Amino acid sequence: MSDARHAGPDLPDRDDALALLRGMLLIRRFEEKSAELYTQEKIRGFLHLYIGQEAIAAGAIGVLRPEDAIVATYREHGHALARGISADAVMAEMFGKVEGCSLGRGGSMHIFDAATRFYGGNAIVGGGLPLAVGLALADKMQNRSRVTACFFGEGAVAEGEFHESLNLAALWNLPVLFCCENNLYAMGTALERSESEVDVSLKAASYQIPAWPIDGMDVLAVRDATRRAVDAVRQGGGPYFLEFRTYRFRPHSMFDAELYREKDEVETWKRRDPIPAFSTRMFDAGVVAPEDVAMLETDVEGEIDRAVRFAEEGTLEPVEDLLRHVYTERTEP
Amino acid sequence: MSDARHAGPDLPDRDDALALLRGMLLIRRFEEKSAELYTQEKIRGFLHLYIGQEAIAAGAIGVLRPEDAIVATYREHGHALARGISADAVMAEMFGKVEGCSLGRGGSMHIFDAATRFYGGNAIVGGGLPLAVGLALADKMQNRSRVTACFFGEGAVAEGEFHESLNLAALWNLPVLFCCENNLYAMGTALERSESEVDVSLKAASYQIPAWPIDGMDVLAVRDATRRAVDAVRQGGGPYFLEFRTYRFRPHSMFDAELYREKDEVETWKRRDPIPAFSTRMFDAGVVAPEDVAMLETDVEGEIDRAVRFAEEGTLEPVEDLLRHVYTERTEP
Amino acid sequence: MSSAAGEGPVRTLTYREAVREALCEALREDDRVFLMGEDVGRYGGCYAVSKGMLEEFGEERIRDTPLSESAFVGAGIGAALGGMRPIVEVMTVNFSLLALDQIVNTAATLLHMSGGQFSVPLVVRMATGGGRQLAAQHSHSLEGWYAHIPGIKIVTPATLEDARGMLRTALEDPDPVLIFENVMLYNLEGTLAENAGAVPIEGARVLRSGEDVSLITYGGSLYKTLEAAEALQSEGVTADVIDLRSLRPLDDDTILASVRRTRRAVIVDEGWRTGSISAEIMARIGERLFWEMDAPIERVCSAEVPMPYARHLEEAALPSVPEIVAAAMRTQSRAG
Amino acid sequence: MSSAAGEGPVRTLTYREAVREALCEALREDDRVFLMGEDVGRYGGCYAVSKGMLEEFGEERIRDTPLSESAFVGAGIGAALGGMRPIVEVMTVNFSLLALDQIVNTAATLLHMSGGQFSVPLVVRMATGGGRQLAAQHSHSLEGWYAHIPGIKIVTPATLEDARGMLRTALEDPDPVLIFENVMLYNLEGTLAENAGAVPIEGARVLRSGEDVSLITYGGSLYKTLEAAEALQSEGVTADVIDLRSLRPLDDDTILASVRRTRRAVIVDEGWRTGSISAEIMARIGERLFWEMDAPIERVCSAEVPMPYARHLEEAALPSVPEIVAAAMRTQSRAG
Ligand SMILES: Cc1ncc(C[n+]2csc(CCOP(=O)(O)OP(=O)(O)O)c2C)c(N)n1
Ligand SMILES: Cc1ncc(C[n+]2csc(CCOP(=O)(O)OP(=O)(O)O)c2C)c(N)n1
Ligand SMILES: [Mg+2]
Ligand SMILES: [Mg+2]
Repeated sequence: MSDARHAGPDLPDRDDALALLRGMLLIRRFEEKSAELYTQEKIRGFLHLYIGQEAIAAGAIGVLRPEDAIVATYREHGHALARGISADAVMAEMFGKVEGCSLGRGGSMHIFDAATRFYGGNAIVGGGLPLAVGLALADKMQNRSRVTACFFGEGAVAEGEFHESLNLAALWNLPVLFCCENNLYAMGTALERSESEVDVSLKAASYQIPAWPIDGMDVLAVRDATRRAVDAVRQGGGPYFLEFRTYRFRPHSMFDAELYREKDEVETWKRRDPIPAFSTRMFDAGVVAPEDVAMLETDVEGEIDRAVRFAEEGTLEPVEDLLRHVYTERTEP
Repeated sequence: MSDARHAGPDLPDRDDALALLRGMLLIRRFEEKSAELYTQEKIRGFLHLYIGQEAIAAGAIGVLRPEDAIVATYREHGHALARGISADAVMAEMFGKVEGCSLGRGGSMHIFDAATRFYGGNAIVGGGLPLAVGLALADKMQNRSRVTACFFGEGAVAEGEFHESLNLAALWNLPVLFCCENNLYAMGTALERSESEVDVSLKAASYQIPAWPIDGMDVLAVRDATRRAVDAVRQGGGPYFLEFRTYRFRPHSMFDAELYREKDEVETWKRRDPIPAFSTRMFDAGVVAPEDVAMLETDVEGEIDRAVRFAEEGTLEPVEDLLRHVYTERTEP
Repeated sequence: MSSAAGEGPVRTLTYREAVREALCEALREDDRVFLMGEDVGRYGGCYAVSKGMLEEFGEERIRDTPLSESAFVGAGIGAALGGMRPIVEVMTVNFSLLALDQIVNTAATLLHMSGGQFSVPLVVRMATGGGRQLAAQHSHSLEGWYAHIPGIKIVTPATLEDARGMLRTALEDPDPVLIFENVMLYNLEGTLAENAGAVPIEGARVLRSGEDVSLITYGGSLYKTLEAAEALQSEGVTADVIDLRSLRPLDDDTILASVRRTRRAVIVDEGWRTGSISAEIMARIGERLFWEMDAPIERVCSAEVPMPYARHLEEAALPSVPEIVAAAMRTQSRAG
Repeated sequence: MSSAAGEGPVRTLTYREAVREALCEALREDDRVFLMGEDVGRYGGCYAVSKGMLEEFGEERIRDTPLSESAFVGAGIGAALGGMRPIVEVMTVNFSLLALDQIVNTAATLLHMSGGQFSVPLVVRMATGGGRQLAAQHSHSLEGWYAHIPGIKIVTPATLEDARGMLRTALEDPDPVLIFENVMLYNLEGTLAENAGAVPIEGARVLRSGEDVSLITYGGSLYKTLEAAEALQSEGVTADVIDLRSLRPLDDDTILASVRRTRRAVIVDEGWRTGSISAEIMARIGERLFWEMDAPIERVCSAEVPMPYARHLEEAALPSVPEIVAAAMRTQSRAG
């Protein structure tokens, strides 16, 4: 792993680079559109944007196999899209329509999809970690070489559930990949104001879990680290912990006045925007041309426009169905 | 600290040695008597004996000042006695009598005493740690140089409250002394079956808290380490963590069939019994004579007999008072 | 105390043994089933319920956990999603408060939040109740409190049949089922049919029939209530005794059918009086049978005090047979 | 909507501002008071309640915490024992489930377990309630559920007076007081006397008087209920509207006095129907006024479903004005 961090991953080929770029762009534009729709009150509730962190979902999730599982947080549109859940289904969900991936019952914070083993969409900070441990336990007990990737923010590190879950995963040698997206803030609380030990990887290592900090603004670094980690996990090496160092460019949610950080700091980080960083690098290496990006933009725009239309045209669940899905509907024998 | 561990503490003088020995003996005999009274059904509920661990309470608690605070667990008779709560009051408590330190409402697991700042007696594993953090926070905010000593077993290390509390104490630089009594088992669960990292001190250190393992069977080592730690804490150095390595000679509680450990292991540890270990050493060094111990035994026996009599003769709270002490009784203005 | 329903051959055993039999059967018959919790393995279970099971099933399936209630209950949810059929033992209801986030915010909501995609076939067992002088932190009776939460089911086996038979049905249920075993029942001895097996987890059961009052209860209070019914009989008052068996859902039909007939009711439960499940039952009877009642509904609950250690105080805090009898007698006197 | 009781000079402000004023006053007047919780400082409070307070009081007294609900609630208990007067803000009731062990097993029991030695003068504030499309994990209304626990007090300020005045009294109380602020009220605007100050934390208040039915409610449902009373008036039905203000203890006297007069009652609360505080109130009325009631007691609660995100479903799940009116009208029709 340390080799990888020094040598750096290989340059991707054109198709690969375009796919990565498209992955990030789709999330970026989707999120920008969501913000717009929120101000139009088409999307309601809490909305947490992933802008700035796209390299992580786009880089890491592509490494997973279809049979692997994902557990995420309320800031999970990016992960959902990267996993291949359609923009249609995610957008419709945020519109509260039946065509949404959770029937409109979940909203922005609760994207779920059985087909891609996407287990949410958990709005309790730290709440997804025990779930991921359990999914991995089930795989281990059933001798399946599947991986469960669990995404969470660095704010979750302070929660008791983090501690208990990492210990369980390590103690039982379970196939969990812990992906901590360290964007330096939990709402308005900076990491150094919430942790006595700010080196998150070091904390994870205290459970005897291999743990590395990774540049989360570099999609190739993310992918490369994830590959190595996933391989180790799949081969039965037990849990792995990756700390992706990143930054959210937008407010925590749509209600945040951002009193807790300097504009300067935001601007400095924006200079490391993962999308231009990657595209510029690909231009420089001659792998991708600016025209390609323009084409991707058009393509992505189309996909999102269609998603918005799909969501607009979606239907509302009949009010009479209010009490459904509290318990499983069984067809009587 | 490491110096201390290598060089070893100074030899105590006669009075000092006798006091330490008496402290341990009092706990040992008190616990033996309690076991007897439990089989006679004078003491009921759960009863957790401290036998084997006496060097810790006797060695550590003597270091504290009257204004310091103590938080303990359900295995806390030893700590209560070492703190100077009378055997009478503890015994009467276990008899469920009004003369007990908690009016008989608490029982064996809930020894409390405002006069000595003894904050219980918590029967939720890990539940006392946040409390200790808060007591220390109050001291810090009020600029008092008091120390809060928080005792707990190694089983608590797996709890989320352990993690959250250590982080808070370190983050806020609070005067807490965490005293982990590592007796290797949490009920029937051996440490290596519950922690991926079995070096408890190493775990604590991951919060940036200075942490040392100490031989918990050596009352002088315990006292010496505690002194240094308490000094550091009192001087504003923030929390400190001591892992006392020890063993409980008796079953977890009176209901335990001890299926989970070998008789041999118990016997091996009993050879390190802190009481004979210390007295033999004091004999060898010529500090204390065997006759002294015989005298102490008689003295302690008397104290315990009186305590039992006190408890026997105690009174039951009137049933009409059942609903008292749910809310504070205020004398109306 | 408890006796077999059927006619076939019977045998004598304890409630504890009945639970263990159910666990062993479930593990034997379905590879997906496993038991996980603090000290279920090496120690043999805090209440000796799983004693010997480690030897038969091995440590993968009789899985000792660290003291991490939130994580291992959550891991149970995850394992259920992953195709297993976990039985999570939370040693006692008192410690389940540490896992409440996982139970209320995840187990109970996941199916709904996912628009019906993810069922959580999880079974959680826990010991509940007072009466053993374990004082304020170890004597809660919170099963009625849990019954407030939509998305989970709450069952309270009080008889050997139910101790033996509810687990199987709970495991077949696609949704989270919490099984509350009253600590005072583990040593209860009784007879059970040789071929005793699965029983429904829903539906109350009328254990005794009478004309004058409906005594409605569950779990640890059932035997006190049966005793009270016996005492009432000798005073010429005959009572229906209903074992609720399930607190969520409540079996309105059985409750209402009985009360409609007797026109008087006493609810007995070990929860603290305010907001206990008895209040809900009183509310439902009031809603549906207002015009038919002949007397105010009575309830006998625990006193509103953290449980005191001292025996005489604990006894005074818990529902007692004389209190039940007195409450039932009050329903018999006419006019206000 | 809300208006000042007295005659003196008044001013206009929001519920949020009233809470903030109360906080500032408490911190100014008593050195022992401090506010601690997630994002109360730098961020200004999740609901902007404590905005600006960091600047005035500094980071020791407006203390941002890590995401560690159990530890910082427990630290609040410890700090209270240590002579401080902590106000712990748990961002919302939803996350308080992570701290429930500290609340139920320690804050509520400590005084009792210690035989009356250790009072816990702790104040915990939390936002509660649905209505903002925050879905199943962020919309709980559990204040009525908390009211089951002896040893704590539960208050639910619904008016500006109470938002402004209950905190002070809660801080003077020697025992743990949980203050539930309904999220839908923060933007509520109204007038308040210039000199508004402390108000009792116990005792219900009759906000409107009528003859035909008692509408009993609290918190976020108060304004819906007042609206319903208005609507009922135009149908010729006049109603008492009772703001419970405190859910533990409940003010039986005020409730019973009203119902004794109107002989009919509707309870409105946002908890899930089964086991909600409404059930307890119905039980108490039934126990005390059985012979005096003219109609079954009605309740309007939340549907028994984890809160759906979609707006129309959330609206359908929550108590509504038409439902309250309909329930009240049902109490007016005679016979069964
Ligand atoms: C248990 C819990 N406490 C508090 C909150 C409120 N909250 C929502 S997001 C958040 C910050 C989380 O920060 P982090 O884990 O770093 O993730 P990020 O938002 O930065 O992606 C907080 C405090 C919550 N959802 N759950
Ligand atoms: C939260 C919680 N879970 C479970 C228990 C049951 N229990 C009581 S003591 C104990 C073992 C604790 O072991 P440890 O912390 O090592 O302390 P020791 O008993 O060895 O002194 C357990 C599991 C409890 N009291 N609290
Ligand atoms: Mg963050
Ligand atoms: Mg131990």
